[in-house]
Amino acid sequence: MLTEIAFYSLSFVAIISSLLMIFHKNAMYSVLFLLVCFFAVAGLYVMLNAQFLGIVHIIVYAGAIMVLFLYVIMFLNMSSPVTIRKSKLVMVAAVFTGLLFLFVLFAALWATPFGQAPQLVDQNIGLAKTLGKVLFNEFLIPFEVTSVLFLSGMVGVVIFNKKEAENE
Amino acid sequence: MNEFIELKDQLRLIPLEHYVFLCITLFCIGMAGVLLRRNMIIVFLSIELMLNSVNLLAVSFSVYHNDPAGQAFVFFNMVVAAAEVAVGLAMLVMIYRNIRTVDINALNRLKW
Amino acid sequence: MLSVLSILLPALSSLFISLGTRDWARRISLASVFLSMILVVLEGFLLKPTAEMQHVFQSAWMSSAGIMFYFGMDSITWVMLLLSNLAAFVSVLLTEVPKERNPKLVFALILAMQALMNGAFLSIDLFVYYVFWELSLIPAFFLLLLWGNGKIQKTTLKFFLYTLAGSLFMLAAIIWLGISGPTIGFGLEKMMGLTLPHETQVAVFVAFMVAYAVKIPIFPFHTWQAETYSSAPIPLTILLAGVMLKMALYSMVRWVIPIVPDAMLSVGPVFLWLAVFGIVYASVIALKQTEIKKLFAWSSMAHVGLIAAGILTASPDGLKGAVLQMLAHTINALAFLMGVHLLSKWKKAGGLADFGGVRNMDPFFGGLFLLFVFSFISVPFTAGFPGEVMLLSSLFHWNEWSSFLAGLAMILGAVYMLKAYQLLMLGPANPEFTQYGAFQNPMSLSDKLLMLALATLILFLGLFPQRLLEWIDNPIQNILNTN
Amino acid sequence: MNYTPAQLIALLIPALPLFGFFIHFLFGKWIKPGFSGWIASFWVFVSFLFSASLFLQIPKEGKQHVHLYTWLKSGAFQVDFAFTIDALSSIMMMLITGVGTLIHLYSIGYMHNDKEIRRFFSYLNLFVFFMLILIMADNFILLFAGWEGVGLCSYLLIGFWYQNHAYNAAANKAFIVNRIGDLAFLLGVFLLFQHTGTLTFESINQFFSSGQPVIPNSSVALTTEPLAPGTILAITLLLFLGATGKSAQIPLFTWLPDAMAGPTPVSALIHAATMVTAGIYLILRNHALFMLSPATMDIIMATGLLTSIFGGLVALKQHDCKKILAYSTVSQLGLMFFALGLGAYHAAFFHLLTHAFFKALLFLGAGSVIHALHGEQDIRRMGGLAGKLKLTRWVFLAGVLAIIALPPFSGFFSKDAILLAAYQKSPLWWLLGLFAGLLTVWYMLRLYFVMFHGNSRLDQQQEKSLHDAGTEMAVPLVVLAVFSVAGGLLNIPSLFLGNQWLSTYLSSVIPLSVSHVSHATEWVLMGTSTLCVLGVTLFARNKYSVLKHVPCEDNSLKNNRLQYMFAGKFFVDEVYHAVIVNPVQKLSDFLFSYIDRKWIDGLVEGTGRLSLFLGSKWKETQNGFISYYLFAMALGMIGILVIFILL
Amino acid sequence: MNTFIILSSSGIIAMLVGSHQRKQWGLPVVLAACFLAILSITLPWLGDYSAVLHNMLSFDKLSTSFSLVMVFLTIGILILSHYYYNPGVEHLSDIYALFMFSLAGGILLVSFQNFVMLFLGAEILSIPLYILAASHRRHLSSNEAGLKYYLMGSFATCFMLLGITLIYGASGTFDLNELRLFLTNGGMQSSLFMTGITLVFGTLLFKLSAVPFHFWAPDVYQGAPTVLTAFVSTVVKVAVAGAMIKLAAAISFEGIPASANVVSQIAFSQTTWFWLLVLASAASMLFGSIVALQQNDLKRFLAYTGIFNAGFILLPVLSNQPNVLSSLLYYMAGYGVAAILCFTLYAELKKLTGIDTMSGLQGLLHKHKLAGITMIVCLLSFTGIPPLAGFWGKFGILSLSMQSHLIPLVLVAILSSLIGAYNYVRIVTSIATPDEQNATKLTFHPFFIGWLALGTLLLIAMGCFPEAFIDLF
Repeated sequence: MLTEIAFYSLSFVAIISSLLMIFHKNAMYSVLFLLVCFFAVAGLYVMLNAQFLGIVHIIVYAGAIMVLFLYVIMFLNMSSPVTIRKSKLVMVAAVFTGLLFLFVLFAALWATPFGQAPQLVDQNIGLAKTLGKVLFNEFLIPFEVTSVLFLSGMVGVVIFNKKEAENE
Repeated sequence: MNEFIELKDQLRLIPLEHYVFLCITLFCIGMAGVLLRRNMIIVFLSIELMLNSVNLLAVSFSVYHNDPAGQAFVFFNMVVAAAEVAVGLAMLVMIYRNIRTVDINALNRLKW
Repeated sequence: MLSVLSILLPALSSLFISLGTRDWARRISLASVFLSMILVVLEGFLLKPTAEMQHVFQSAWMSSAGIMFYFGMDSITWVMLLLSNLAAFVSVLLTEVPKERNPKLVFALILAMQALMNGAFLSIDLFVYYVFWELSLIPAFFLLLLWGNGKIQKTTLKFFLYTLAGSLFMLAAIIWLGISGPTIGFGLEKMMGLTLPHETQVAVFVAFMVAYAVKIPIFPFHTWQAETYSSAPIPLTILLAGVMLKMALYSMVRWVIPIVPDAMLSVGPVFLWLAVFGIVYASVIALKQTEIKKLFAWSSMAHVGLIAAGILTASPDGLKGAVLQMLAHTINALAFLMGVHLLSKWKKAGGLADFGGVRNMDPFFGGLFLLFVFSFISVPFTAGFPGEVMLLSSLFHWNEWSSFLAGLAMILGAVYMLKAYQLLMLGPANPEFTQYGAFQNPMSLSDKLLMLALATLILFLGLFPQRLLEWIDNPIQNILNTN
Repeated sequence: MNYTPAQLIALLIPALPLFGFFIHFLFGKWIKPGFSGWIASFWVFVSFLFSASLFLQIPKEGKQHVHLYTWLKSGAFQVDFAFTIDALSSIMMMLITGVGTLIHLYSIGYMHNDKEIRRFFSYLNLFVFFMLILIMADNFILLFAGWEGVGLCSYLLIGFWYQNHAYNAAANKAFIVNRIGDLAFLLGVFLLFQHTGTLTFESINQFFSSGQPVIPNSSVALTTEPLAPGTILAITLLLFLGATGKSAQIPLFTWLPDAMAGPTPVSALIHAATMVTAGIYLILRNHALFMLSPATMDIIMATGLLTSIFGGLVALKQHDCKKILAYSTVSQLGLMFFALGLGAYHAAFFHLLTHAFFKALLFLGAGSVIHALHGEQDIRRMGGLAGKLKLTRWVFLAGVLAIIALPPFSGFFSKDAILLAAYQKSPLWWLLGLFAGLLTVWYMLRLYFVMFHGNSRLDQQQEKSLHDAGTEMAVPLVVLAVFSVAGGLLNIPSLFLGNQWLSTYLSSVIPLSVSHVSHATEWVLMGTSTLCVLGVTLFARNKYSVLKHVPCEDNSLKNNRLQYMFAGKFFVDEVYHAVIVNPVQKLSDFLFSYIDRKWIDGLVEGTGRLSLFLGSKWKETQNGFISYYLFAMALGMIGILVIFILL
Repeated sequence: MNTFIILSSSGIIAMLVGSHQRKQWGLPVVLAACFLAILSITLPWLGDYSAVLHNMLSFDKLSTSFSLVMVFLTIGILILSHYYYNPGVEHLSDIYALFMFSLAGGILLVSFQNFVMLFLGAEILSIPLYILAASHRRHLSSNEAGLKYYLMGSFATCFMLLGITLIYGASGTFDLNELRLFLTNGGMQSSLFMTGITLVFGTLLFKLSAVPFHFWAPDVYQGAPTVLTAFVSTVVKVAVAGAMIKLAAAISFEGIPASANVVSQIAFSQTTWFWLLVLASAASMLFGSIVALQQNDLKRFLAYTGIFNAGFILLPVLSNQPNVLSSLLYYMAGYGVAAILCFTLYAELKKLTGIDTMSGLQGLLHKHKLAGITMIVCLLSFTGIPPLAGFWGKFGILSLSMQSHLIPLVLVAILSSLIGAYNYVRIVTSIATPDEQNATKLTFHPFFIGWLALGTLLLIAMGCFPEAFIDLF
């Protein structure tokens, strides 16, 4: 019962905060609402016994990515509401498209038999130990490869925003 | 861990569908956000939301399949999301410097 | 091996010219076309009038797809080779490009076109044939573009795309033929051995015929022709009308009949009627044309439509008449266009009404031109007659009314050709010619000799076509007896 | 190949004029203009001698067959370059080479001032060659070659004075109208070939006389059943249509009057004596075939009669002496067809011969007048020439008397034979034939009297330089006059105790028909017609010679509808122009500018334009807004998912 | 794996070199790396990574041959970049490094055996491209191109992730082999899986710029630096096509090379994504060729023909025949060589004349003969005139499609090829027609001319000796 309450309340918080995020005029508030949403999602991770991931999630998203966003917002001095208005039609269309996609996915997945939950559940899969083993054995190659991804991301940031030389 | 209820009970209580539909809903909200807003930052945020919803989905599948690979996958998602966001925000700053707005539609020299 | 020489000689000369100097371009190409003619004659001497392919050359190109350089000739091919090289000969002879207009390029392109068209005639690998067929369009395209006049960009584009449009569907059909059957391959023997289901035959037939209908052209696919002919320089028109459209007719004989004989009987009549309708249509339209080359284009469509109709009857008479008439039409076209070319040297104009009184000033030219006109309207004992009679007869055998309609071109042809002759040649001397002092006859000795040679050919073919008919008998029987 | 002397001669007959042509064609530059005519005449004359010798041999040795080489052959479709000389063709050959020689001679005088006399004679020689091919051919296609060839020469000679565009137009018209007939001819031949499998006259005649297919190279595709009447009707009608083209019958006669644009000797040779009789020759050659189709025979008869009356009526109101003669030719040819349609082949052929003589004579006589008057052809500006051009007047008179069928001139016998045949069919036909004959009397006498009698209406200059024909021109005139007067001797009917020499000679080709008209009837008929002719003659003399009536201008005829029609040649040309030529021209415009440019090319360019249009429309989907693109992408995803759900 | 390591480390080396004020060394480093990469592809015995691969990647025939083509094309593009970038451009070596990273990503993409690698490969391929597209900081069009590419790319990434996750949810694995096991046990019925795979294909279509996910392509092609445009239109397409073939083969019960088994053929052609791809292919071909009719900017024009190409590339993906790889690669190689030549010439012309629309090409043949001929040969090769590379490429693909009975699609391909022909030949006419306003002759650096000649000869040689080149792949 408690789990249900936890799940539904977390879900509710996640959905509501994400909705607020997308509808709020002030970018700053949007970031904060998303933060709320991320916390709710982290709660769900924990509920799924993926505690390690939940913590990483908090650290990476709330701690790093959202801060980055806030930083950019501050940097660009956009804390006041930005008045970029979209026409009603676009609003309606966007909401409609979102709902449509939702509907389509629901329709596609509605009939899916998700089956019974497995009887024997390895409670350890969410642990850092297990994940670490998986990550450094099975997923070693992808893990290493992500370095290139990061590197290129860094290069990108440098290319975009390094102070320009005089003679470009 | 002990504060929490046994996982087995949890699984029985909350079927997978609920997670799936929650994730899908979040995904669609993110998508609507992308479509709805012209503020680049919010669009980025919405994309983050979409990625997160997928992460949640992956974790729940992982748990239900009793397979840690799904959770490992989430790590990579995070990596990619972080890299993307870094690039995106850098690009945003650069563009903001050039055109002094974060409106995604401000740039439409290229068309037809 | 000899057959490859007919391709290589002009091709190498073309290369040589493009690497050589401008001064030598014309001389080299003259030598080349002359040698090509000798080569053709030599091949003719060595050729036996049997059904099988001779002077065969075979070498793999793309063995995984069964594509090979596979050339050979029988007597039908030889006739085509003759007309192709004859046309190239005349074309080169008539081409005089001032130095500043890049003669190298022009001659190289003409020779390249000759090589490629020879290749299309000689290939007995369907795929290589297609390659030559398609590629021969490129030199024509550039000749037209670089050397034509009028709204040349549009005309060129239309010409190119229209012909390409047909060819692409043919390519699809060729690929289909290549992959059907026990092995992947495009050789003539395999193609002749194919027995396809009827629906496939129909599809293949239509795809081929659309390509040919554009090139020939047959009625609703003809709209590129008049503009192209009229804006092309005469040597190019000679190649287009003299050889390129024969490629399509020859291909019908060589490929379509043996590969899809059933479709020829079931769907062929549609194209036959189109061709016959086109004959009347083109003839009627030609009545009111006021430009020489456009008139020629329309009349050509009428003549060639008859040949196409004859081939589509798939009867020995029709095929023989068609081969005969192809040669005759080329000779006629050469002769007529050569006349037009000389006229355009007299005066830079293209309208029928711009001339007049030429015969008065040069009876020799006027007289021979009259012979050419008569051959064009197939008066007996000229080249145009025997083929026309055989074609009409075969058509008559197929359907009386088709022969009647096709025969209408005899009347209408006389109407517009005689009118054209009257306007161009007859009447009082045109003051414009003598306006700037005495009339200068620019006909060189070689022009005169060439005209005489063509006149001789016209009479010879008109009087003694039987040799040729006997000669092509076996291959034609062979083609008709497939399946 | 070995040829017998007779065969060699047969080969030489057409070869010599051809040789003459080539001499002129190749070496014309070096031939003296004055000499050219003699060379040309020489070859034709030698041909004539050879023809005569063949003519003499035929009764003894039977018909001659010469095979030169195979011209065209594909399966059963075999065309040999081969000649068959039998009684019919040998007479025709004599006629052509004989009259040809005379007219060549005449032309020497007539054309002596012309700069291009050499070209003229080369054409004449070429014509004789083609005409001989036509006559001697042993198969339809070779005959067709000659047939077209003479048309070609006719074209060349009508447009001989090519500086004049009106003449060129006339030449074109002649060729084109002939082509219409030629097409019908060719189609008829094809139809014939399709059903009999052969193209030679001999096998075809054999086929139709025996009813058995005689197929030299039997081809499976050919039908071997006996011919349906409809087929024969179609064949014969097509061939007849061909004949109407060449022989200037309704509906294809319009070229002949215009063909008078050519030099007068040409009119005499080609458009009176020889070429225009080719159609009659064709039917005579294939009489066995035509006999099988009574309907065709009736049509031929009706057409002939109609043409004859028509030509006569039009000739009544013409002023150009050559035009009158041209319409007279049309009319006389009509009579011949009338005879053919009646089955009176011998009569038709007889009339063909006599007509060749007197019409050639009339043309040459008229030519002599025209020559004397420096090209004047309008009879209203002549008159009173009898005293000054004596020879011409007398020979012309001989010709006139012959053509109006006054006994005992040649025309009388031939026309009488035709009328007799008509009477055998029905008295009505006889009456109509007689009417046509009387029309001839009227317009010929009108021509003669207005030209030679009455007051002179020449201008000063013409008066001064008036001269009678020179020797070269006189000799042919006299010879032809003799033949015109005495030509009747060739075939004196049994009524006058004649032996019907011509008919007998021809009977090897065309069997004699037995007459079942009593002599008394014949006398009555002959007497009636002669009286009528005499009566009309007197009237004409009264009107044109005694009262010196001169034909008035055309526009004064406007009040008299009928005469106006005559003078306007029944406006057949105009009708043809309105009904055929104009619509075709309009059709040409319509097809070109509307169907071709607008629709077909419009469709072709339209596909291009449609693509361009689509391109310009579709490219607007690419409007540059990122949010729009994102929408599109989301919708795309939705789209593929929907497809997935639906499938 | 060697290749990946070589390429990515060469990127790092290039960056290091560049940061030490030796920018001119950047290009040689990456070029050398490319040649090394070719060696490492052709000599696979250098190093055994099976212990660590865990079936994440497999360097099979498909992977090696696709990698080879990609590296070859990259070499061409690097040479192009030499002409495109002024030596003084900032971050030049970084740019080269990014190309190397992207190429490395492409190699991962064609070697993937695991959806994680597919995802990462796609990202490693793409993120450097986003950066490169916007790398002209001051150029608004470059900014715009970068932004559009980035935004749409990350949006698409979300869908790909969703798709992969759904597949994972259905099958419980990311591994292709295990997925096949799952599918053979009736996994085809799982709508979870089907939705997922549909989304993954959709994303790949996006990367390929096929309709309806083509919207980014024209704008990005036009606005981005020409070098990047060349890269996106050639290397990226090869990589994505390779991934698609691998994926399609993996989920259609057929290995690579698939056997021409009729039963499995039907199995494949009955699947949803088959029809999806058919529709996308037809729509792309038509859309690309038709809209290209209305373009005047050369790069944008090539973008639309690129959309056509995306559709055309789908044909071999659909046809599932034994020699699909060699045909596709030959086609892409031919296309790539011609496209790179075009872009090179375009870049150089823009430098010389400053005109970047097609009117800049007017009379090129008369201004500089070799340049004109090169351009004409390229365009004719695009058109598919025999015997140029483009012809054999089209021939190979069309004959494969015919063998797979994709007749309607072949007809659409022919139709749009025809419209495409109009596009190309239109340019050929303007190249060959003398320019009245400006007939000044152009002069190029001899090396550049040599490079043009080499490329042209390569195109012709590929056409004249198709077998030799097809055997390469």
